[in-house]
Amino acid sequence: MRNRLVVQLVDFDLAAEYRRLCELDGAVGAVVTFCGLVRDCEQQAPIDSLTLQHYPGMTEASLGDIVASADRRWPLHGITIIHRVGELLPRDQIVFVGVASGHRAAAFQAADYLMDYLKTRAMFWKNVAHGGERQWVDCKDSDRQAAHRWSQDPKRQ
Amino acid sequence: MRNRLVVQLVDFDLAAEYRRLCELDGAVGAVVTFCGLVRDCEQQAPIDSLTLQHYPGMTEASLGDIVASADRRWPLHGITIIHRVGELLPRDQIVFVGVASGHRAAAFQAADYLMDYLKTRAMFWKNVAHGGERQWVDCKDSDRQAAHRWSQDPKRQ
Amino acid sequence: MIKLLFFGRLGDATYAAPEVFEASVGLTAAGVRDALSSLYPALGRALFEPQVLVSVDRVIVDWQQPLLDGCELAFLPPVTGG
Amino acid sequence: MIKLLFFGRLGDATYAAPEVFEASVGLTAAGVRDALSSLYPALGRALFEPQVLVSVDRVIVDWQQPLLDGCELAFLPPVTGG
Repeated sequence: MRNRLVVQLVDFDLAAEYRRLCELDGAVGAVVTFCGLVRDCEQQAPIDSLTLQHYPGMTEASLGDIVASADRRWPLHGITIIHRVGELLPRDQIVFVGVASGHRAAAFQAADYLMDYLKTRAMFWKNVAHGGERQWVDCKDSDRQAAHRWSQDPKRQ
Repeated sequence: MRNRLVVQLVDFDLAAEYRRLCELDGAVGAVVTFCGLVRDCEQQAPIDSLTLQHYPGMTEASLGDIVASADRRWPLHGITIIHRVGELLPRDQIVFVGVASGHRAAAFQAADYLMDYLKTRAMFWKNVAHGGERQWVDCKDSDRQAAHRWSQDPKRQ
Repeated sequence: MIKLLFFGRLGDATYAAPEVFEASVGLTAAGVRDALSSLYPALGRALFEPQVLVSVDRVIVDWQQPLLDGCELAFLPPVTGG
Repeated sequence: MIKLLFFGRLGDATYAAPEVFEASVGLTAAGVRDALSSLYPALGRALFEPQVLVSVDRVIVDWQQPLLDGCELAFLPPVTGG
């Protein structure tokens, strides 16, 4: 199983995920991991918790599409995406993206690409609780612009 | 201690390094790690081992310069660079770069930048043993070009 | 019947959106949105925001997509995962 | 005396490079390279490759850098770390 895509309530273990990617092939020379964490403040206000909603079934399909497009674009040995849902506390891990490749450029670019697409296309919605109030997080223009990079310049090295 | 720079003979533990970066600050929202591994083949020939030489004292100074320049360039909570020296076997870990930031763009870019500079400026030389013969690894044009990106476009996002 | 799903802020209890919608010949996703806007004006304003996407049976579609009885119609505000 | 260091392929035993060089007034890094080239032609060819850098006391310098007695002069082929 080269690629591993999971949406789960429970936490994940970076070390175990990294080990899986390293062991996929003796030709793996570069492993890039990204972990997203719940920050303790948003816009200077301390947060109580972050709740992630998703669209079961559709989320997994969108992750499959994202991973397939990264696999077409770069020579990769394996990809892992783990996205948590449910209620998370400050400093909890939210998302893991790991990419194993022969060389570093492909691993960095694919991980960056996967995160941009997770931010803008995968079916997740964040709701933040601050001092008893709950608020849906707005999507950021910077995320849309970041994702747009990949359609503008397919040969970016 | 926000930044951690080490040249060592012994192996490193990705999980412990990741934990240190996560715990630096409650405002850390993104941690990117890069690990370089010894591939089992180079140019289709199986390798026996890879030996890394460095210039003690000068290497550490160059790592300090590289990290200081990344810190000036992006808003980061912490950087770790661990580079091994001595004789390594296929699948051994060679190098770790970890970056903690509030947001993912800075973490990805800084990690990519640090690796480019480690490849082209830090005082390390690789010698590969194939079937009883030893050979110094040639530096790659692709590495020089990759490092050049950062001087051409200082405002790259 | 068509099953309705509202994600993110569109699913907030304040909108009190219905869970199903009666199927009819020639009905489209846009038609459901129009009907919901008449019955629930606040929800309607949120559904008409330009970034809201619509999916049928978990595939994003055009608003003019005809709807078959028994399908699952979901209204999707801009995502904020990762 | 000036301490000489040769890294990477420049340090290969085949070149049999010396470990020290006598200091003299007005001596530069380029002067040491020229003298080594006369004594050790194969090493000299390697030292004259355009990508070879030179450092004095662990700081990369220009080949015209004057050398003080007791300094550490290192010849650095292109690095290949990471």
